[in-house]
Amino acid sequence: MQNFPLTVKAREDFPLLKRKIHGHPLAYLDNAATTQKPNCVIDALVRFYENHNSNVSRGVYTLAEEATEIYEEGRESVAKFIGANDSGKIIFTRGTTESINLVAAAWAQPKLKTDERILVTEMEHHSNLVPWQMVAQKAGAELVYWPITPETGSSDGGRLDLQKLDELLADSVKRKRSFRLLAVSAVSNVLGTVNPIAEIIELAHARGVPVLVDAAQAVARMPIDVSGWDCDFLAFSGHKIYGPTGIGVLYAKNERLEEMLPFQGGGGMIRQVGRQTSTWADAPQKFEAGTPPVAEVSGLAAAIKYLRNFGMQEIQRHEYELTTHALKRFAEFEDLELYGPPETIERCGVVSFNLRNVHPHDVAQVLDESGIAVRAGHHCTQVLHKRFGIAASVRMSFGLYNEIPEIDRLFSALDQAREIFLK
Amino acid sequence: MQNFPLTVKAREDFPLLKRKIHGHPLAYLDNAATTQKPNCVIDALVRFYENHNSNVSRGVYTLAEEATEIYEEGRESVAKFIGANDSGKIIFTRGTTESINLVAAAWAQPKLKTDERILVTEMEHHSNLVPWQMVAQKAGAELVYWPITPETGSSDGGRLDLQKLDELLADSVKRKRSFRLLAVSAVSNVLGTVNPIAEIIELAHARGVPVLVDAAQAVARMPIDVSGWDCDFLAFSGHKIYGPTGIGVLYAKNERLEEMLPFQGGGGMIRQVGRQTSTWADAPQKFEAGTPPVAEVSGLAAAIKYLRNFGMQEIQRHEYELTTHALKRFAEFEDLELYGPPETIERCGVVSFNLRNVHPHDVAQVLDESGIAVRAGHHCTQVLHKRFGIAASVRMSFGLYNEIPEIDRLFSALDQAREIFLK
Amino acid sequence: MNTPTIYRDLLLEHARHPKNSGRLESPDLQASAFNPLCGDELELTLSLSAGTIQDCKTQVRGCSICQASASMMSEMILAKTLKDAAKTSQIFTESLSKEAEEIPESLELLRPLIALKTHRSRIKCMKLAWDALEDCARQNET
Amino acid sequence: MNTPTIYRDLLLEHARHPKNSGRLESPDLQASAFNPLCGDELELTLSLSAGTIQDCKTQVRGCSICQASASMMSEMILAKTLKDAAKTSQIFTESLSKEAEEIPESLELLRPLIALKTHRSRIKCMKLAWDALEDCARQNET
Ligand SMILES: Cc1ncc(COP(=O)(O)O)c(C=O)c1O
Ligand SMILES: Cc1ncc(COP(=O)(O)O)c(C=O)c1O
Repeated sequence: MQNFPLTVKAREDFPLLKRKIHGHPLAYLDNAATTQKPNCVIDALVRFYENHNSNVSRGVYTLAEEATEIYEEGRESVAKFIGANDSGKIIFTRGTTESINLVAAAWAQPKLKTDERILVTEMEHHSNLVPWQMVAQKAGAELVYWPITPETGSSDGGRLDLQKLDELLADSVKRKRSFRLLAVSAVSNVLGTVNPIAEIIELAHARGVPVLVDAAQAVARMPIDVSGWDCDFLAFSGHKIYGPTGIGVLYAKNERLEEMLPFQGGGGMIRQVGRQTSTWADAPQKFEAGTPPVAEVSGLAAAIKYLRNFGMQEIQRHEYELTTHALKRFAEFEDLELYGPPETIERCGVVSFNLRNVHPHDVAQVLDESGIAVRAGHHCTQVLHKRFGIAASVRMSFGLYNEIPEIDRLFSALDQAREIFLK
Repeated sequence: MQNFPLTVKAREDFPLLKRKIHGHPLAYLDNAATTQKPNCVIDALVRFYENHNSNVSRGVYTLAEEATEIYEEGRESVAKFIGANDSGKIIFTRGTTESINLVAAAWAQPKLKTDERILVTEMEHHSNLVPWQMVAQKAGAELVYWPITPETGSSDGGRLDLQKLDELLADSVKRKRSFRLLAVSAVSNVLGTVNPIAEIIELAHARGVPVLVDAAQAVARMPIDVSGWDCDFLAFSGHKIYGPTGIGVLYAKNERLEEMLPFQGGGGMIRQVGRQTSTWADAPQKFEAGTPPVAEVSGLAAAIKYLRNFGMQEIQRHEYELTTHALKRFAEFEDLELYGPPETIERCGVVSFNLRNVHPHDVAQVLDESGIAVRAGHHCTQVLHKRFGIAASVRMSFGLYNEIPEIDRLFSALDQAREIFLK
Repeated sequence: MNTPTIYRDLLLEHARHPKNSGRLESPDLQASAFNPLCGDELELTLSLSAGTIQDCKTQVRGCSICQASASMMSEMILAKTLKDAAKTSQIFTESLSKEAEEIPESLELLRPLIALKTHRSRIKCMKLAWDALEDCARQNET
Repeated sequence: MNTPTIYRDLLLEHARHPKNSGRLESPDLQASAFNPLCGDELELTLSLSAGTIQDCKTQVRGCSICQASASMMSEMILAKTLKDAAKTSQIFTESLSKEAEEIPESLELLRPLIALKTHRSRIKCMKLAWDALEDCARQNET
């Protein structure tokens, strides 16, 4: 059994991991849904509310200046974390879902023409599908799916094939039905597939197609470099990177920011309000109507600082080893169906499977009885699940505090599921 | 000097009130912008993150069930607090601003016709104006303003006149240009005016006009009864009722809920997702795309419990006495311009003014030097300020922890402003 | 499942060997139910005679609880009037509420399910078949 | 304002008796600036001769800091080239950043303003006049 210095140190920082579930120590393996919070994040929230709480930007008194400072420093720390050269490109939202809806409403909707299309992949989360369906429907346009590679369980299953993308792009040029946008996730929340974002963006840009990167799963798992990638939009959630709920980020590059109409109307996003019409503040304020989630931003900044202390490379390596171990264990069992690439090199942190002839709900409930928290369901990817011919699956997903023995506990507990449901 | 048992007890509960600002005890008089948080609210957040943190609705394991329970119990406590008979009518949003934008996008936009209009008042916050401007513009429709009563400083200034409303409604029937909606605040965030919501709704409904109530300022200051009022929509923010940032509420009655299209697309709001089209979950989930702010909901529920312990009537009485005292003090000074009704009976908790020939910024900064936090600016009501012929004003606004001596300190500190800027 | 073994065995027995599983060839009423959280699906087909349920079958793609519930339901509603069956469904729903303490006598057969009600996430699984039943009852009214 | 009294007095003097206040009758360039946070407005009018600022006036509706800044600016930029004036504006902006420690010699006159930079909420007040100046410089380039 390997030893993970990172984990041993990290576990102490997360109060929730001390919980016992049905008498067992909690093995929290649902990090793709949401991550636990280290003490420093919780403390940041408490510190904000106990010392600096006030509304931002609009007050000249001391507290208001402190709160504004905390808010804008949070913006800067996000910018640095994802490689943006200017915090003015960072828009705070409620989460990945709202970030994507913002792009859909403020940028795609006003631009989309009936003869244009939106390119998505079969592995997208509903939050990176449904907004585009809604936009396309209003414009009378349609979605085109970049399919995943076919053979499930074989060595090239569940990935995105760059050559296929090139064909789709070339075909769209030939048919003069251009893509308004390619919306693609950096890491699949079901398959764990790590998509080659840099190459994808390069191909898309070569044909003039802007790219939105859904980085909800990637940001906690690998270094992000929006400038190096030259991506047009990137979205993620605070609660999936060890930060609080209620906060998300949209990065947009300058050209796109300039093209975006306002999103929601209200306080903070205006310049001058007349009786019938108004003018707008500059970005990013233009897209942040209403009182912003200042406490949540302070918590997000604390989470980012925490992650930077470990180093994203270190965390990536850690999850890589956990994933490798999990995949190795899967090879031992004939009755487990694994989805997504079986090679660790192309995936990270997320592994979905089914125990043949046992419903994922039943599996998850039996695992819970042993204190193991995994998710059962379609994980907000019905299109992907239909593609595999299944309705649901069991998903384990790792965080920086997980350990190999937790994964082994899961495989042991699967025996109990077999015992109960297949005996 | 009166004695406020409520305040004396309450002050202990708010850690931030112990802060010193420039060597003085903090007199926090910017409660209309945001309120401070009692320990029980901060504790609720900590407790959630330390013990129950997990994503809601989609997990069958213990933690996920606990989080879902906390989330749905929060919905129930909000429903009870505002007199809704069914928690299914409570939609969680990011704040008042998002709640209003939700109604604008999901209900008003699809319905609004060019020959219809939207009725607003001159005292609305930008968050209850700009969304309607945006909706109206897209539809080629227009806003109509229900003016406030004219004489500033006189006994009938800064109120809404029911007879005028009746005229506007009758005129719209005569001209066959119906109002799609009346959007009105329950309490003005600048004038403190308490609007006669029950009567307003009755008049509007008599002409078939639905009413949206912006209760951002009202909810922390008086009992709310959406069922008794029969209002169509009601919006408010957690952070203005002693709860956390990042959480807000939209109440909608059944008829309206049924008319509403989805708002944002994504996880949690769907029923079935196909490749080109999807179907939607029932309300309220239909309007809550993405991971919800579960921690924030637990904090909001704690705030509501805290308020119910005092009793909203008690809090209302308390703010009434503070307001009465402030208005009495204003009468002593010739160089202070007061905006809004000078009678306490029609206003609560919020008092805006100017020190003649001194800019509000300068006044607020001098007050800050004495530890007094007030707001200077247009308070997101440029239309109202233009109506008064001013660009900005100074605003003091009360919370349940404020005391009469704090108000007196403000009036003393105004002498310093006079000394510096008018000597 | 944290419930006494006897209940669990009862449920598993139903799940493994569901009663009245499948589809009626020419049903008088039919309804589907869908659980958006996990994608589970269920189809209920009924034949009626003078308001009484003559025959019924359920086709289930779901977890053991969902299957067991459908199987138990089919046993309980046969030979009942559709109205009475729908009423049973409502009583079942009430008995699943957090506040409910006693299990009504008429629901004795469902005790193994109701015992699981503390698992709030599984309520929808238990109710899927009954949702379809209530849908049939509504169809019959109009 | 928590700054040594001598600075404060200097600022107040400018605010009370602003230099070059008003509007030029037929300016070569003009620009307005607006602070959306408080509704303050400022209009700058300039006359140029061979790129050099011959005359300038500011019309201000704003707080004491905004007025003082406009007044000080008007004194500093007179007889400078518009280009140099815009450069001064940029140096001023840099000296207002949180990190900046030293005040450049060329900005000595603005020391009372820069001393207030810890009040981050007032930065926009200080910069309003200079924003209008930079706007004029941009107009002149195109
Ligand atoms: C009357 C009124 N409406 C709406 C709002 C907007 O609330 P929020 O900024 O929390 O969305 C406020 C406060 O800012 C307000 O006072
Ligand atoms: C890949 C991916 N995209 C989008 C989302 C949506 O994120 P949120 O629910 O925080 O808005 C998630 C997680 O739920 C995800 O895994």
